[in-house]
Amino acid sequence: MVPAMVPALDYQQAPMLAAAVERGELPPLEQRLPPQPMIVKPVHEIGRYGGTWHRMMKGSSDFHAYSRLVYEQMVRWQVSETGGLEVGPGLVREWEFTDNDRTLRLHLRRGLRWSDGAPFSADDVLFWWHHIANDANLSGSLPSYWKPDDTPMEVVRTDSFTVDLRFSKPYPLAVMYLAFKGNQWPLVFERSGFFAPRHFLEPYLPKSGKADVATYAMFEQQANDFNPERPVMSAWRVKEWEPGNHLLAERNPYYWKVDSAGNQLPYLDQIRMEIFLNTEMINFRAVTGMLQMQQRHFTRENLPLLRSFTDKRDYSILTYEAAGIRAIMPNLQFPGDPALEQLLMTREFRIALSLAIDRDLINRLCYDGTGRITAMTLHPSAPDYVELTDAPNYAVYDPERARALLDSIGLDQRDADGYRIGLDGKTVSLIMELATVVGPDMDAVEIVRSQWEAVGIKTALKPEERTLYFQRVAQNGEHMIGVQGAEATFPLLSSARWFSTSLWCEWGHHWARWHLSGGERGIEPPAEVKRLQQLQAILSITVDADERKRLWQEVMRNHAENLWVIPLVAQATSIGVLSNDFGNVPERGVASWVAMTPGYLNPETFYSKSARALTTFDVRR
Amino acid sequence: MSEINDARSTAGQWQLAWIKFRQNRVALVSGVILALMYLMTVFSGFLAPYGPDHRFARRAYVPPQGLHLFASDGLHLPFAYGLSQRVDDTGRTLFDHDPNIRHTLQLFARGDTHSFLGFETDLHVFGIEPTAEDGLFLLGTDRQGRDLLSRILYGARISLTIGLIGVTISVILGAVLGVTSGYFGGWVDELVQRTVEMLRAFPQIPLWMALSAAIPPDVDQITSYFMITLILSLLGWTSLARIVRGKVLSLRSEEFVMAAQLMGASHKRVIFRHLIPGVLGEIIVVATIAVPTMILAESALSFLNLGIRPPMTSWGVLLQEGRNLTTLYFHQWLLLPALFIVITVLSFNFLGDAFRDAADPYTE
Amino acid sequence: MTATPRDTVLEIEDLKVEFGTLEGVVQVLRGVDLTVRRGEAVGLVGESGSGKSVTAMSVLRLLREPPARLSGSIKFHGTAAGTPVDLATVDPGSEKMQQIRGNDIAMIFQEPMSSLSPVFTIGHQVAEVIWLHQDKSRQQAHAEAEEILQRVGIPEPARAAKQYPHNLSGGQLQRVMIAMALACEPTLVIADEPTTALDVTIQAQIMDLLQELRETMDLAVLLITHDLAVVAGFCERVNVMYMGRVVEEGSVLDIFQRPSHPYTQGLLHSIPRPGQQHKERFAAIRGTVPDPRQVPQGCAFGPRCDQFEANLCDRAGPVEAVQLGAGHHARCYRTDKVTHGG
Amino acid sequence: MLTYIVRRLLRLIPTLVVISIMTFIIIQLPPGDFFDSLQAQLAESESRADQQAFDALRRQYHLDEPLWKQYLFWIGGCVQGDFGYSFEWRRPVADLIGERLGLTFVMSLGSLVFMWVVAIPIGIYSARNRLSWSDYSLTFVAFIGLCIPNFVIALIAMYASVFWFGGSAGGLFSQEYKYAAWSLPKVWDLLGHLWVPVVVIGAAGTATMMRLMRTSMLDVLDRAYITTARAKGLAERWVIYKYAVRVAINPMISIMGMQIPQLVSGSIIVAIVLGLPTTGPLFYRALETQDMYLAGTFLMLLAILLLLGNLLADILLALVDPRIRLE
Repeated sequence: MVPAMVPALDYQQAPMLAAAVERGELPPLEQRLPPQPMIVKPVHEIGRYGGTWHRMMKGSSDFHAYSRLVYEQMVRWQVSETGGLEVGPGLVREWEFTDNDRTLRLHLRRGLRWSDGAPFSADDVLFWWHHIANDANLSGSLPSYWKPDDTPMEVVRTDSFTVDLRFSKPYPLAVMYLAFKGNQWPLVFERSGFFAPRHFLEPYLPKSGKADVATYAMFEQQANDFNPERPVMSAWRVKEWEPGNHLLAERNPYYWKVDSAGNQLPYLDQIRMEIFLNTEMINFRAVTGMLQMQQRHFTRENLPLLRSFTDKRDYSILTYEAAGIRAIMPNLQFPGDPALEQLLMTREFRIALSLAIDRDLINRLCYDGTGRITAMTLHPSAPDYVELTDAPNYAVYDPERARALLDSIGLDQRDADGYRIGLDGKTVSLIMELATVVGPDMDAVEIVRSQWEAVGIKTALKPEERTLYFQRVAQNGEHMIGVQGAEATFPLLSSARWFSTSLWCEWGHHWARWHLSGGERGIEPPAEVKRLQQLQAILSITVDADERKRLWQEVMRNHAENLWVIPLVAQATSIGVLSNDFGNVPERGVASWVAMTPGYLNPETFYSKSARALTTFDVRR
Repeated sequence: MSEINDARSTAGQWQLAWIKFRQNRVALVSGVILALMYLMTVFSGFLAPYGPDHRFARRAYVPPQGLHLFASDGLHLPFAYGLSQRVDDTGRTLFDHDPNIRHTLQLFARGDTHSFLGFETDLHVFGIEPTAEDGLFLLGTDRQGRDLLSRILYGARISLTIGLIGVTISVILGAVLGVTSGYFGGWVDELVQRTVEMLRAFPQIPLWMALSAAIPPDVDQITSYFMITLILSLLGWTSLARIVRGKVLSLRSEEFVMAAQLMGASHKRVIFRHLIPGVLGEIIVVATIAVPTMILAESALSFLNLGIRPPMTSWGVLLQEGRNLTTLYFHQWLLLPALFIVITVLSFNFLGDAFRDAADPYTE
Repeated sequence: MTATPRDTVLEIEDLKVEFGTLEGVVQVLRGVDLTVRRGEAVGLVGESGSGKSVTAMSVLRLLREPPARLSGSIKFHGTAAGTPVDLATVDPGSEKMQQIRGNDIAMIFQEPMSSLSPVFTIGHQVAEVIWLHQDKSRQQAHAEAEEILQRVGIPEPARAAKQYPHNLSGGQLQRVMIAMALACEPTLVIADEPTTALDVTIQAQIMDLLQELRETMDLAVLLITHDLAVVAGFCERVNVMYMGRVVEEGSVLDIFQRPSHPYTQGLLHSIPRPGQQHKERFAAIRGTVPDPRQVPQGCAFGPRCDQFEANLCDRAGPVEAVQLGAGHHARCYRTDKVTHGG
Repeated sequence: MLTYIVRRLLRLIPTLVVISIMTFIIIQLPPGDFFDSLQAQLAESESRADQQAFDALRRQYHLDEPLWKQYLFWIGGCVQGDFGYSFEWRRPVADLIGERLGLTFVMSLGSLVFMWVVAIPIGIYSARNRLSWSDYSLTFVAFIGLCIPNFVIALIAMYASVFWFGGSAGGLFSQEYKYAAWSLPKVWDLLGHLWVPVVVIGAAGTATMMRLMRTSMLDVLDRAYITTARAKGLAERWVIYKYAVRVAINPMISIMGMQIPQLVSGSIIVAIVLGLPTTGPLFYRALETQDMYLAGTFLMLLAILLLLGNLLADILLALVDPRIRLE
């Protein structure tokens, strides 16, 4: 949806900046805006300047709470006509594939300036490519998505506003990855990016040869997202960073976007992030009406509480679609016990386990009935969304059939306590490991445990610390059964749990190791899994939309028939709080990690109707 | 004054202690309460109307339901009303008494099977005839629709035992090491005090995290729970040691200690016959204070997923529910386990005080 | 020691003290009559449990009033103001009682080692009495304290004043207690078993010190002890107590040479005499002191008395005192039967 | 006395070294290191930061070197005042702790004063009115403070402050002063908020001290020198406060040495729940994520506080009680 070219408007700027211009601290607006600033049509109405956006953050490892608001990529996700997500222009005005989809040409907007006034050009992309992406001291090795089947791309500067990305073979996903990973480096701990301020960072590059650790540490220090001196291209820039207490960002006077009436964006003067370790504090802040718009850290069981203060504190509940499917994933190559591995590999065993789960009860007890009971299928907002037809559905509650199935595969004998005995004569004893400790997800797993025991399968829970879970699953694949969420909007870009092609895949860790090492290490997967691994490669190079939909049909049917993963209840909605004083925030949207919600909804157009004063803030009684 | 003591000397020291002990009515009441509590632990299976994991699908967050005698048509045997559900505008399910459904209370009702001293039985002291929907929720239910009273009774097994064993170990360690450190002084005192400092500077959080990683997932609950108790008590004795040492340092120069030494009493005799009774007051106070601390420490461990794992539960774990605003705002009854802890600790405290007064030669 | 008529200082009449316990009321003093004249040394002897210490503590109302309950009269004629006051009726917590304690009447306790605060210096604790009752400056009080310490025979009083109780011996500490008692030149000093906790040689020195101070300061001393030898050496008159009542009173000669009450006689026979053949068994009084809760009717000594005569000694009501000579009487109807031992 | 203090101070150094080694090892015990735990946390939101990307950061913080080398690097720095960098906050550890130390001490000392001002008089009162109804009720209140976990009490305090008094939720400043520069009204605002954490943190300690004081008083009230004091004609008030309390308070003074470090570490959970800008939350997070140098420096600070506290307690005890000889 590229907005039509609007005749040159006379542009206005925020009063705060107009004052600065009079004081001579800032050049006039015309010199700060590019010749054709990007025009963004606010979703509801033209806003007004002023106001501070109060948000909550758990610490610098919760950087997404801030980074998603300053989501300024080469190209960006936006809402398509059908309400789904598509890639639109960002710093790149337009792009095209040439040389039969093997080269992606990017046309940067002309005349853009960094937040310190320096010009932005292709050199900033090249600087990142040569001095960061390809320097092992800063980025380790090139990320896998920029070297499809192991041949790194080439980045060529055709002129100061055009950059070509050349790949060894067609790579339509490049645009999606650009929208996903095309941000300013390093995005705190994501350690990914596509451009960096050359004029600011070049002096900190290690002098030729003397690449000692200290200089790289200094380089990181300067390039760090929370460094107030660091120039940015986003709507706000960091003004104060007090670790452990708060982060203050203020409007970027050189921001290159205007609304459809010519007002330089953003509307809000400041963003203040308060840092709290105790997520309960967010409920307190919400019920005292001190949060304008926040979707992070709210858990389902607090919904009734939040709803009982909506009118008294003048806010509403914001529910966006959630795209994750919570699933139980047995380690099909479980190294611990060959007999158990064989049992987990038996399809009927997994089907029986799935049939033994009463998902309605879980949905009602744990998710207030707002969950979605589904097999491993794409979320409607996914770009490649397609309906899964004529496939077996094991996500139904049928304990009798489950008991019959378990008896049929030789588990009919029971031990003294009534638990089923495996083919090796030992009682079948499953252990579910999970990293979340409290809240609805923990309750759900507790219910599954008791329901598996009801059909005679002895089951124990092992909640464990995140690092331990990460180590046991992604590094050694020694877990028995893992419980995690599977991304269902952009599985190609970020999820590891669809194709068993990443070490992160709980059900196919060792198969993925075989796939990634070209067969030298890991365990050779069965044919159906090899097909899945192949499908991911094909999908990453298929451009035609119908062909992609057919391929996705096959992927989803593969999962439905083989039930590699036992889906529990997909979280249908993520909840948040929206103050009635806050304008231009769409009621519907997708809470997606890849689209950096609310980043893709143009937070620069959010505005405070009462434009509350900058610092003083009256706490509503 | 000396006449009173003289007259009594004929009645024997411990007999006298019992006479004084009996006089303290509050101590007797506390003793009875504690005995009941520990009986409750042994017979929790029978007393609890339901198993700790019995979920009532449509009964999440039911407030405590009383027993009723009077109904619209007069007097009845004690009964519990059936509940009808409705959802208010904030999406919260509320429960009202359904006047025409009444479940009369049954004594020795049949219910969930539980193991008692090795054999299985489904006999419960009280309950109502099992129906799918309704249940007997004297103290209400939790987030998953489980009866809170039953979970408190099962939780007592962990909390009351862990409280007792852990405290006993740390008190014995603290008292003996504290007294010897204060009495001998010199390098003994130096060694004990430095260990105390070392242990108190011990960062416990990474230790627990490392332990939770080190324990293999399928270790059975009982051993891991005993191991936790041991560690808690090994780290817990230091404050008592410091207090006792301070007191002994001043007692050491008291004449009854010197007198005993002059009479050639062995160090061991001085310590156990004179010094430990001298610091009995401090020991008892710290011991009664250590009980709640130990019970709650166990819950902190469960939070770091090292302690009790479902389906076992404890008072501390139940109190974890109190961690959020929703519980405070809507479901206050979920904090009831704290009341049980307070009652237990008060009983321990008054019992301890009475014991201290009775055994103390000085007080009338 | 001529018994010149001197005005009485302390007059205790029908003093009763009972202790309320949950098992019921225990009668410890069942009507004590006792007088002390100015400058006189009066002894109060008896076995443990006879109530002598409770008598001592009652004078200055130092018993903890619940559970203790006190009745009868304790007239004291030695206050600075000269008007007699019945201590039994004075509120123990009152200003009046506080002015008498330590100033007009002072006490010396049994265990000197634990009767002084371990955290204050000797000098401070002695000077405090002076400073409390006489409007003297702190320095004057301390100077006077050192003088008194000198007077009670403490070597190097200046150094001792700066020391703490645990630095001194038992004997020295008892001297400090005496110093503290005499600091304000009281009219009456009550010494409750002052030498019991000390070894024999120190005992003699302490008693000599008390004797000398009594004479030089014209001090009335009520000495409570179970040690008849100490009484013989120090007291002019003696009261013998049994089961909360004075059973015999007389001059020290009356008591030691003409013990008239069977209990007194029994007491005297139970002390070894110099030159006595060691083979002879000491005559012990048969039986033991009865439980204060079940006191026999009439004469409390009845069950243990050889001269017990049914329906005479066990008649209800207290045994009347029988005059035996000037100032010598005993509460026993069968004093004539008592053979006067050597 | 002076030689004793000097000797004890000298002996502090080896103890500190041992403690530093112990803490450094224990922080390492949980599986993986800071970047592993970070990667696990990020992985929960499906981000797949590559392993190698973190290896570069590991090198910058010397995490790829053997443990003993890391330790030497850290201790070497500490001696010269450079306490290293925090991995999470990317700021020198000295600044992070320095900024928050002031408020932490104000709060801890506030709790200490609260404990003493409340516990001692109540301890004395319940000792003098032993087994009376007031004694029982005071004990009951004391034990409520002890038996309910402090995070629940903190939540209840915040709940009351917000819903009953209409104040701000937690924190030490109301919204308008939170980020303003220090000024007198800001100090008043701080005092207005400080009482909540001070009471919550002090609750458990108050109960303990109250009971200990009561026992100690009971013990002393029956001693002979109390009767002597009364026999000297002292008013009852003096007998209690000059003779009884003066001795009974000695054990309390010996605990005081331990209480300051106990308050500082004890206040961590409460500081997290109430969202206080003190060292607690930063410390807990550093331990949880093995933010090595930040956690290590905190622990050393606590250890020093502890050792000095113990020394202070011993000295005070000797000063207060002449019977105690410090050899």
